[in-house]
Amino acid sequence: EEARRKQEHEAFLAQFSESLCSEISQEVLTECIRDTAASEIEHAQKEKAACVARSSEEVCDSLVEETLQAEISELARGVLEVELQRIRKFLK
Amino acid sequence: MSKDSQMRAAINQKLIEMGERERLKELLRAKLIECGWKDQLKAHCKDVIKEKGLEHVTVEDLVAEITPKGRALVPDSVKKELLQRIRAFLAQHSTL
Amino acid sequence: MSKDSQMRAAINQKLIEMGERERLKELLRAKLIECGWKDQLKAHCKDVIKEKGLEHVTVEDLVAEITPKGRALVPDSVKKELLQRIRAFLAQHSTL
Repeated sequence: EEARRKQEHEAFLAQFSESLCSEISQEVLTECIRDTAASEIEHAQKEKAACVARSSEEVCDSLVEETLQAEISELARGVLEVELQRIRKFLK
Repeated sequence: MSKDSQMRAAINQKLIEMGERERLKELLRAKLIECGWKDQLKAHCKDVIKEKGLEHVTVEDLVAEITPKGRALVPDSVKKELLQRIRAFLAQHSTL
Repeated sequence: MSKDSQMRAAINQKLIEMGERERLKELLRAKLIECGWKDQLKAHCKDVIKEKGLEHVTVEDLVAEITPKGRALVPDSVKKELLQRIRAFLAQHSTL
């Protein structure tokens, strides 16, 4: 009787250990998977926002540069033209 | 309540009271980092986000997508170690 | 193509498609007049011509000579306003 009870107890412990192990694993995995997914999405969002910010600044700089080059050329040409006309008029 | 479920409830209570349940979870978390599981999962997340496009993925989508791989990637040695520790605790704290 | 250059191309395309790039350039031109940039640069042109002598100055020389000052004279507030407008545009049309 004693031996049978002991055997039953061993079987119970083995089965209970297994179910406890899978219960704890399930809890930890669910939590870790969710945390990882959430933090990876957050990380990707931050990375994208930084990329948009950097790229916007670069686009802005190139737009300013493009406009300045056109304006400066036009201005230089205009001033030179006026000065030339002034000299021509003076010479006449 | 059967004898088995009484014993189960008693052990569960002891596990919680003695802080062992939390320690077991902590052990598993640490092992998952140590064995590279977390890094692999992170890399898988990145692949899924890249493939689907960030604007088309919610946390729930991502969880659903990575869970099967997440479960499959847990090394047997980690599961074994956890089981070993549970068995040791039960052997110490369960009486016939 | 890097992520940043892809993003730059996408932003530029969106700005062009919606006619916003031209509007931004127009805004910048107006601001340059409003803040006195054009008058200051014109005066600088005249100084350079005077200094070098009209017969020794080509358009290219003049452009090369006044460009650094032209860049430096753009007020930060104007660049800031432009960037702000790009950001607002992207926030409104965020399909990037």
